[in-house]
Amino acid sequence: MLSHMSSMRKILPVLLFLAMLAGGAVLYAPDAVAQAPAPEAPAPAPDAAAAPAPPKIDTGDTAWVLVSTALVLAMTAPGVALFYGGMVRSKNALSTVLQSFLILCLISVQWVLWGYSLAFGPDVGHIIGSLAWFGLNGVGVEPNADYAATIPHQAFMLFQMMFAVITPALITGAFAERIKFSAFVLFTLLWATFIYDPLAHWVWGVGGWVRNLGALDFAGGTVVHISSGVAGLACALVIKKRLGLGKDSMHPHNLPMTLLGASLLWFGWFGFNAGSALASGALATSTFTATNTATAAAALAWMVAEWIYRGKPSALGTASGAVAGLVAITPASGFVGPISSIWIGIGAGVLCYTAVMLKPLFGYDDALDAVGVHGIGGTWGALATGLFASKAVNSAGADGLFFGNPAQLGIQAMAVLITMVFVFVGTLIILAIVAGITGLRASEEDERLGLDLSQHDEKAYS
Amino acid sequence: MLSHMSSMRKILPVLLFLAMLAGGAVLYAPDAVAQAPAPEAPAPAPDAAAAPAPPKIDTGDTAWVLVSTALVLAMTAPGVALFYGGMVRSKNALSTVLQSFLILCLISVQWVLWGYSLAFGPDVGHIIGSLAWFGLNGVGVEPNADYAATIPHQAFMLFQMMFAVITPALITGAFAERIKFSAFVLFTLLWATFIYDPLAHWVWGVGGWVRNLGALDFAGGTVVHISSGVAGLACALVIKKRLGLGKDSMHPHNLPMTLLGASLLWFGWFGFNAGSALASGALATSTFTATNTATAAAALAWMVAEWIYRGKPSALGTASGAVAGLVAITPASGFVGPISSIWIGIGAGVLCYTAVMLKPLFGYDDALDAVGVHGIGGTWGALATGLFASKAVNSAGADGLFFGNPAQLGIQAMAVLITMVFVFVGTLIILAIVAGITGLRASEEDERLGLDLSQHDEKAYS
Amino acid sequence: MLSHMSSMRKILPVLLFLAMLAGGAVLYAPDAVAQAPAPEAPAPAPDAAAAPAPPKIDTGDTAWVLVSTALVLAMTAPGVALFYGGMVRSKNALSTVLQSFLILCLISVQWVLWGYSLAFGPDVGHIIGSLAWFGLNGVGVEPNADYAATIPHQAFMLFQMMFAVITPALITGAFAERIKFSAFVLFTLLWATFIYDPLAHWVWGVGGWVRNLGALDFAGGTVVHISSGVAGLACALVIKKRLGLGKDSMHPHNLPMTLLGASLLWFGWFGFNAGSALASGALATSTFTATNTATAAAALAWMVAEWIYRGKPSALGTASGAVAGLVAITPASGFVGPISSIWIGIGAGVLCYTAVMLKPLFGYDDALDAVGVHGIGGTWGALATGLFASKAVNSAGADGLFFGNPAQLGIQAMAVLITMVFVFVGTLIILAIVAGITGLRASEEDERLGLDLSQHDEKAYS
Amino acid sequence: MKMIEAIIKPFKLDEVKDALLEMGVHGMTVTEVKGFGRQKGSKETYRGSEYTTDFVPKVKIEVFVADNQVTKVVETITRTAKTGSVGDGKIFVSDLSSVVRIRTGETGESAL
Amino acid sequence: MKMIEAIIKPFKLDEVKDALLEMGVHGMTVTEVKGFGRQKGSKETYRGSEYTTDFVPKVKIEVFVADNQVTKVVETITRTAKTGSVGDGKIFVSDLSSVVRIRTGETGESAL
Amino acid sequence: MKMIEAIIKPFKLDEVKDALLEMGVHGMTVTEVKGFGRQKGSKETYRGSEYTTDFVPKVKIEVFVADNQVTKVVETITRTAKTGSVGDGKIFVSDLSSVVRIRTGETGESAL
Ligand SMILES: Nc1ncnc2c1ncn2[C@@H]1O[C@H](COP(=O)(O)OP(=O)(O)O)[C@@H](O)[C@H]1O
Ligand SMILES: Nc1ncnc2c1ncn2[C@@H]1O[C@H](COP(=O)(O)OP(=O)(O)O)[C@@H](O)[C@H]1O
Ligand SMILES: Nc1ncnc2c1ncn2[C@@H]1O[C@H](COP(=O)(O)OP(=O)(O)O)[C@@H](O)[C@H]1O
Repeated sequence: MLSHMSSMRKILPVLLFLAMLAGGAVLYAPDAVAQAPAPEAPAPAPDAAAAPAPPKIDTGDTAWVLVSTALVLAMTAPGVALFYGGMVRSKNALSTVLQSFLILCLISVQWVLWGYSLAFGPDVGHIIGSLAWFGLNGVGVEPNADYAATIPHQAFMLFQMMFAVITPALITGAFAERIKFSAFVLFTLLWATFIYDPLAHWVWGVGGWVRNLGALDFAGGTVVHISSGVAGLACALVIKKRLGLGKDSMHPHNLPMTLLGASLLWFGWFGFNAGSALASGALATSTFTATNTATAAAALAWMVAEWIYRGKPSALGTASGAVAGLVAITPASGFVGPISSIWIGIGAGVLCYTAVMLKPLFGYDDALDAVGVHGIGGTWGALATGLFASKAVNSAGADGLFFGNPAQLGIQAMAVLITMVFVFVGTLIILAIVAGITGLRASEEDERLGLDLSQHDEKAYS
Repeated sequence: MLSHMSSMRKILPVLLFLAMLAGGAVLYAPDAVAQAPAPEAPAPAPDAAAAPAPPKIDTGDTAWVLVSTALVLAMTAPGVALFYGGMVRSKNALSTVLQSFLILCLISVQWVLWGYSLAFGPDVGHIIGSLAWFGLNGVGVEPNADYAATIPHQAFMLFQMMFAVITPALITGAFAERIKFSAFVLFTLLWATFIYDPLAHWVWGVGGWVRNLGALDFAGGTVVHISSGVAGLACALVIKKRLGLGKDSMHPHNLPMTLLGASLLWFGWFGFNAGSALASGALATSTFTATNTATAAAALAWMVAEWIYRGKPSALGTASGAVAGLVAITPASGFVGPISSIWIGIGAGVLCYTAVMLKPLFGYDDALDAVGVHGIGGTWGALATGLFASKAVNSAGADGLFFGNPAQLGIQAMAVLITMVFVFVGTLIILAIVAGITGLRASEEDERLGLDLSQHDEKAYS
Repeated sequence: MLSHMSSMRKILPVLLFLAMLAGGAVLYAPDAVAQAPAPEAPAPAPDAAAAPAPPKIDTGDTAWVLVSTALVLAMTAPGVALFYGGMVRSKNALSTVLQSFLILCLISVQWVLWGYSLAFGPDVGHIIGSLAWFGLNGVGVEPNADYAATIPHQAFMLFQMMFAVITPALITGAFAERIKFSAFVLFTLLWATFIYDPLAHWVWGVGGWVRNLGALDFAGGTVVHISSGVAGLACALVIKKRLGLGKDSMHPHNLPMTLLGASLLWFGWFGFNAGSALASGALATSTFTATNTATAAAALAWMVAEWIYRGKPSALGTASGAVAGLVAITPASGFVGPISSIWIGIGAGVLCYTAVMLKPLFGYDDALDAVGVHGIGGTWGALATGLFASKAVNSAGADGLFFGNPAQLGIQAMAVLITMVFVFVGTLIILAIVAGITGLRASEEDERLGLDLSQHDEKAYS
Repeated sequence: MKMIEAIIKPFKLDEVKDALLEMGVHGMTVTEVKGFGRQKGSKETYRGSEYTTDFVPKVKIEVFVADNQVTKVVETITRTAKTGSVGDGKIFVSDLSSVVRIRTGETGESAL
Repeated sequence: MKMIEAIIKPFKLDEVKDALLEMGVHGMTVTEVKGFGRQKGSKETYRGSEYTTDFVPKVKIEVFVADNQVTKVVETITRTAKTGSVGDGKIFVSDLSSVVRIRTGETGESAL
Repeated sequence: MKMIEAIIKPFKLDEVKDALLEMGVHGMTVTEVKGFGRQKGSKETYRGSEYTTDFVPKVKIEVFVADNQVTKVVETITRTAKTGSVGDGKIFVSDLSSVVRIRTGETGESAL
């Protein structure tokens, strides 16, 4: 079959397409120039404080951030819910969809009560926010210039809420098809409170110590993707493999559902990245361009890699590549130009495809590849930001190695490392606690029967 | 099984979560304070006239309302279409989806021709709008300060259109799986014209008599939800039970589809509620916060109630809870703070779950729980507005009982009662007329065969 | 059965509804008046240059265009992907969905590298854009007054990108279920580069020769719909019929999926049409009204035509009618009022239904009716623009025949003809080239097995 | 003992099942099958193009009974499954040499 | 009369059906089954991890015919269902004691 | 030769299949069926309203074997498919007059 496929005529379009990407190379230099400085562009979240804007609500900015908030919500449910839901076996389809949906419910309440306060509330020793904003006490509708000067404070809170929601949802891909429901609920609440909230404070909160290191993370590559990927790894290692892995078919039960999910992720990610400009205008636009370009390039790269290696390109591969690209461009999106985005995308597609293919060697069962896509893709993205970032694109950012500032790469690597260590260790501890209270895995009988029936007494399809 | 589940360790997360919500209690008082007055915030529809704004189109406000309009459209199709479509048996899946889709088509034309004029046109005796705006005659693009001062008049018309569209769509849940198609079309046209349009005029139209009573209904709790719920009850009573109810399995044929629908409802509801601010800014933002918070709390409340009572939490229950929360917060969303929203949500989840569980006792077949969710949830929401509304959140609103103004609760109850009586009686009359012209129910043979094949000669899946 | 259905009582609602539409007639004249001139409204793309606006970024306009861009992306994936995906047999479901998804990836990169430059770059002999903007070189975030004065140039580029993406996706409906994957990839790249990009330049690019003819095409009736329809015809003729056509059942495997796709198309089309105002305000709003109204009318018209002719209305028919309406109103949306929109919609529904029903007579296998819906609907829309356009609605536009300017109809017809000839011939040439390199059709064995397994070694459902 | 295999129209299943229950048959096994016979599949049109399906959906009922019950069972099925139109189906009877009830290991008629 | 049960490769169904029609068989009943035999399920890999499926999709054709037709039918199926590769399937023949056509109540060969 | 038809609980399929393999059965054909018998469908409640399903999902295994293998096969199935609770299913044995392997045309036991 492979020999067949790779016969010259068949593979031609692939080469043609590689040529197309190669085209990008020539264009390397222009990139910086292509992007005129955008002084009027509001700075990205981390540096918002710097931007000297009068705390007057702008209707256009607010409309954009509210829409972005809705878009990011749609990334979790139905986005991740369907992307993952389609990849499991039908006996676990409903429980998988429910996990994402339920996380949206749990964290929405957790965030309003104490999550937002811990993450963005008045700093305590550069480590955590105080509980002064418990229950959104004092978080009103007038702008908070520390975070976003032209939109209501609550709009910023809502936008950040959706990030806190999607992160644990991404982890569910690692322990899919075997976790006990009660354990899942408990794990989510603890992880969000003791891992996500502090981490978000370190990186984005006023006074957060990682933020002070000067690491660039436009829309959450470390906080959201590396953290969910690493947490997923810890879960996969502790919770062990699904029964019958390597013996029974674990094929996705509904791939159109997965592609629908991937499309919605792409759609919603514009809110995730371009919305992180926290204003409508130049920066949101260049971020939008970078996001879309890297995603497309990554999907194509994964597809081509698969075409060459496996003999046939697959739909699941193309969709996974797109998600890998979205993940990788996230931290860089506000700081890089279109051509850089293509390279970041290609890197993401190839690296993540390789990671997923090598997974069996490491022997952990990252069921839906949360580690391979978010962990690897997120890490590549964070480092790539240190390579491709350019002040010509975002004056409020910094230059990367390719733009004459090698130091940035070091800072990025540092931020990655800090995140990985903290999250990995922290997640292991939380898993131990949960194991002690509810136990982690569904019983063998329940797992065989499927989580839909065993945990919820429901069937996805009748 | 139940005994199993309720074993201490298993139930712990539930308790933990209850504690979490309880956390809200302490915070009761702060809520009002948490919300700084928002004078610059445009008032909600009912009081827009009051707002002294120069009739100049604001690009941000217009963008927000147009986006909101699209979002509310998405609530009906694909939102309600899939939410309901997944809950029926596969032999009725397509016809159920089509009902929502077709209502979007029917009412879009009806609204442009005479619906909008009847509902919002020049008042005639506080009862109905004149036909002066038939065919949108005189409804142009310059703002109409009576309804929204900073957006084109047609933008307001479009936004309202989507409300007129979704209301009859919600009713379809009550007569699902057994109504004759021709009867459905006729019923929809008559109901929209003779029930919805007048009711909308009473509550929102300039000069409408209910509006003049001072009842608070930010985004349509009475007009949309109570009315669809009560109409659903009338339909369920008149059209009778589905064949085989209590004997054959009536299990949902595709629950992931239902969860997709629920997620899209949540997504679109931000347009429904926050869009009702008819401007982008402070009010839209606080409405957004209230909407998301109440929805999440309601979903969790329903899930927990089910976990305790049924022994296992279900996906359908969690999704239904979310919808119940969205329904309940609708009238209150523009007037309450986050903590109040949590309480409104918890109330909605518990009340609607109870209603749905007790349904069999009353013996009517509200197939997809339009009554239990929209009727009960809407009523609770309207009354809760009279409890939790606070001028500190929206100066253009009023204080509720908990904020020292018990009178408001009475006014709310009055509005609820008026709506219920008018809609129930009116719907019965319309059903009688339709019965006389086309008959209401599909033949027994057609019902057994399924509405997809019998009414449309189509199969949902091949 | 037909006799049954057409029995007086059953058909009554149909008549009632016809009466409802008839109501529109009376209102013919008012339409123009209904629409107050909108001088402050930014002109549509083609004439943007004319609008004397200071090149300052407007946050509301930018928010609207970015959102519209996301909406148009959603039209292709998941919109078209599901609309078409549900219509094929399950053995081809995944490959069909993948085609749309992959086109999004391919063109996103192609557009950034050379597509945008060819289409909108500095004019070369009124025929094509130069490669000066290769890799977005010089396409930055400051507004380009030639195309849109109040949003970043890249925002315009992104918005146009999504049009370049969806056009080839629409074509896939014509060669569905039988094309070879490698051929599909190659065809898409060549067609986008050698047909779409030049055509877009002719019609929209500064200096484009068709644009200079004064043809009205608000949102792409010729460039997107006629071109995809005609290209589809060429493909269907060259690639020949699917095996077993007329013998085996070719019924859609998942119609709820198709209705979901149609709903998302409707939802996204607001970005497509109203977004083409390239600003948020009066013009975007009137365009939104026209779009929604025509779509609903077309869906109803198709449904009624089917009800009368076939005896039963179908879900697929209603959805197809909606898409036909969206297609037809596209070029007219910015120039016509609500009543005109109803007539355009009715025309679209009836014409496209007829075209689809007569298809077998012509003997080509336009599998999913790309020709019948986009070709016929697009042509009707382009001509209808010449009939119903009114300066009273858009001062930057022109009057149509019904508003006293018969000449416009001629210009429209000319533009249609030019597009048809160029696209048809060009597509034939490209097909010949592709045939020579990769071959066009999957082998008979592969086609029988289904493209999912044969081209991708995947199954849509397991 | 005998094995009775009846191929009937799907919508008749419940009726037949209830009737068999009535007359004291304790069990049966049902399979969804596609039938081909005098009754041709419907001539369907889709988007203008026409086609006929050769196979018709049917349901196969297998009942294993003691010899003395055969005539009664056959008669019952014939009566309840009949609509009088082509495609009502057929009943086939063949011999059965032995039966075992897995749960108890019983054999012979008592295992039915 | 005899009952002929053939288990064949799914994609051969149409061919076999047409051939049987040719030779004058008026009816048959088809069931989708999973087969297990010498032909093993394919060794598949998904996301790097490998596994083999034991069962192969097959189609079961049941034809009830008069004794004198048996050899001809068996021969026809053998010819048309054959690909020569492992997994072509088998044909099993057993006795049938009686037949009834539900619609008419006819019994014996005329009921076939 | 004999035809052995066993109706068992679905989740027992793998176990039974492996056991038969063990003892040297080279092939079998499996069909998903709905069973009706002493074991009644579960009493389910949905949204407050209750109902019972008559049919229970079962799996039918068909094995064709040489006469001398019958007892061993029946014994094996009985042992492995047994859970002891109602609904374990039944095993039916009947005669087989002839067999053909389509691929080779072999007949008789060697074709099994
Ligand atoms: N010779 C046969 N062998 C196996 N099955 C048959 C045979 N003849 C008919 N059947 C089954 O019986 C069903 C009904 O037979 P058909 O000829 O269509 O109508 P009728 O039962 O009225 O004669 C067919 O669909 C097929 O499943
Ligand atoms: N002993 C048997 N009993 C029942 N079915 C069998 C038996 N042997 C084979 N089969 C059926 O025949 C099919 C083909 O047999 P297999 O051994 O795979 O190839 P071949 O027919 O070439 O010998 C199997 O998939 C199975 O469905
Ligand atoms: N007389 C029968 N004819 C055909 N199938 C039967 C018969 N009796 C039982 N079965 C099948 O065996 C299955 C199990 O039988 P059941 O009576 O439920 O339990 P048990 O096998 O323990 O007696 C039934 O679901 C049905 O499929």
